[in-house]
Amino acid sequence: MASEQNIQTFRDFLTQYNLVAEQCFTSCVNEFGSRTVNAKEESCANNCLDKFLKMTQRVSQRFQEHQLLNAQANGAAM
Amino acid sequence: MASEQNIQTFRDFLTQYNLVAEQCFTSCVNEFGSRTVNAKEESCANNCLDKFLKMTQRVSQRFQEHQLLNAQANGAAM
Amino acid sequence: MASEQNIQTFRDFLTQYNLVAEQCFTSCVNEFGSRTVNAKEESCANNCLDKFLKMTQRVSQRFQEHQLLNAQANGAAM
Amino acid sequence: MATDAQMQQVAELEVEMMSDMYRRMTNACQAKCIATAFKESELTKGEAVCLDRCVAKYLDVHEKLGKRLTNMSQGDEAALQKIAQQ
Amino acid sequence: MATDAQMQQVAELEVEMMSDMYRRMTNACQAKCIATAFKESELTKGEAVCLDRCVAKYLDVHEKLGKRLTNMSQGDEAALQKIAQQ
Amino acid sequence: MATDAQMQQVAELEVEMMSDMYRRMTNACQAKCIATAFKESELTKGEAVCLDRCVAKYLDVHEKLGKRLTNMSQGDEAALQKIAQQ
Repeated sequence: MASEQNIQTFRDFLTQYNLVAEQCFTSCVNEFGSRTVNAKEESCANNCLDKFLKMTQRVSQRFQEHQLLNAQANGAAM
Repeated sequence: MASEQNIQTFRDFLTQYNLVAEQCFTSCVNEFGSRTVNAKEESCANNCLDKFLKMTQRVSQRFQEHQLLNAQANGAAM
Repeated sequence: MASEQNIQTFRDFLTQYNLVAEQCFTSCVNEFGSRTVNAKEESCANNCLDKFLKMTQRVSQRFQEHQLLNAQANGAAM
Repeated sequence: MATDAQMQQVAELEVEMMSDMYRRMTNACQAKCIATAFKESELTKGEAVCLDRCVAKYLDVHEKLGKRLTNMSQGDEAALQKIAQQ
Repeated sequence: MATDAQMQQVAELEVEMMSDMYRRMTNACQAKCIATAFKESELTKGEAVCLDRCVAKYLDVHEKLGKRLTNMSQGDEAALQKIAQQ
Repeated sequence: MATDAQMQQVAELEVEMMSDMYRRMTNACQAKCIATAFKESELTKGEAVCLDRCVAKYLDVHEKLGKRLTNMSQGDEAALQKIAQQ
């Protein structure tokens, strides 16, 4: 079933995609002498995407650990 | 009828208005020795608005061309 | 009653909180040699919060005065 | 003629847009006027005066561009009237 | 199978995301191509050409990263298909 | 007393605000820790350690300012309690 939950997950995924594409374009493409992306720009954009995913994963892990410690400190199974 | 569509079009128009006013203020007003906008600032803001409209129009044309080419490449009348 | 109005007021309050925390972190924390906030950073963040509240209050007063003058100029008790 | 429900939608939109403008103005004037070193918790005299003038100038620019935009974009104005009249 | 209501939700999401992408692209190309001195009201030749190329390159990067992301994130793609098939 | 519907609204608001905070934290720590040259696809050791500390410090500042804000803004806290009690 295309539940509200699934739609929201899909929306979050697409929003992240739009965000990372914008960031990687802004960081990697600075030359407008032609209309084609050159090899250096493409390599930069690929690295940017990979690094973004590793960054978000690491931030997520640290955040979850923090939440877990907080929940334990409160004596709750939150 | 004030349809959902009309309301959304009006909302988009007003949001663009707020955005361009913010951008043109930020680019053009840098002097706070008085509380009145001077001639140079006003001219800058007017140019900023005009250029913004020409920019969004040009970006929109290029985007539509791209969408059209994509649709043709897919053999669809999308 | 937890009316829509109350929920919206609470949402606005929490959004402002998230915003000011982000801004004060960004302005005040620039050293990542350890994982604890030092005294200088904490003092900066506290000042940042206090100043933010005074700024928003002042901007709000000036805005309300402007609205009032506009309403009077229009001969309406808006 | 506009029904009550339609009038209310337009009124809600106006509040929403006023609030969006206010948020942008606050951000812009903070960026223009407030030093980011945060050595003290009070607004300095200079910052306070700058904020006052910044609000006045922001609202002036916003209004001037609004008039210009309304004059230019007859199409959008027509859309506006179309909504308002029904 | 997906009901009509579900198909419409996915279609609306696509429009919403296209519009989000378009907004980001416009911002990015404005920042890359438009000088902020605003000495004239016309786009200069240089600005106009820069915008054309910027749109082409933005859409190309967006698409390339989309393909890469789809290949990588099997989980998310599965979620996507799960929605699309029902 | 708060009805179930009201309790759920408050719970949804908390999730929404947690998610807003998380998004801001990720942006802030990316800006503080990640070099934008993108010469390699791996996080460097320095970037990884910086992210860990950045998350810890962000959450600490967020919490400290939250306490300070709650103490100050009795009005808003009252509003909060008003919601929670009904």
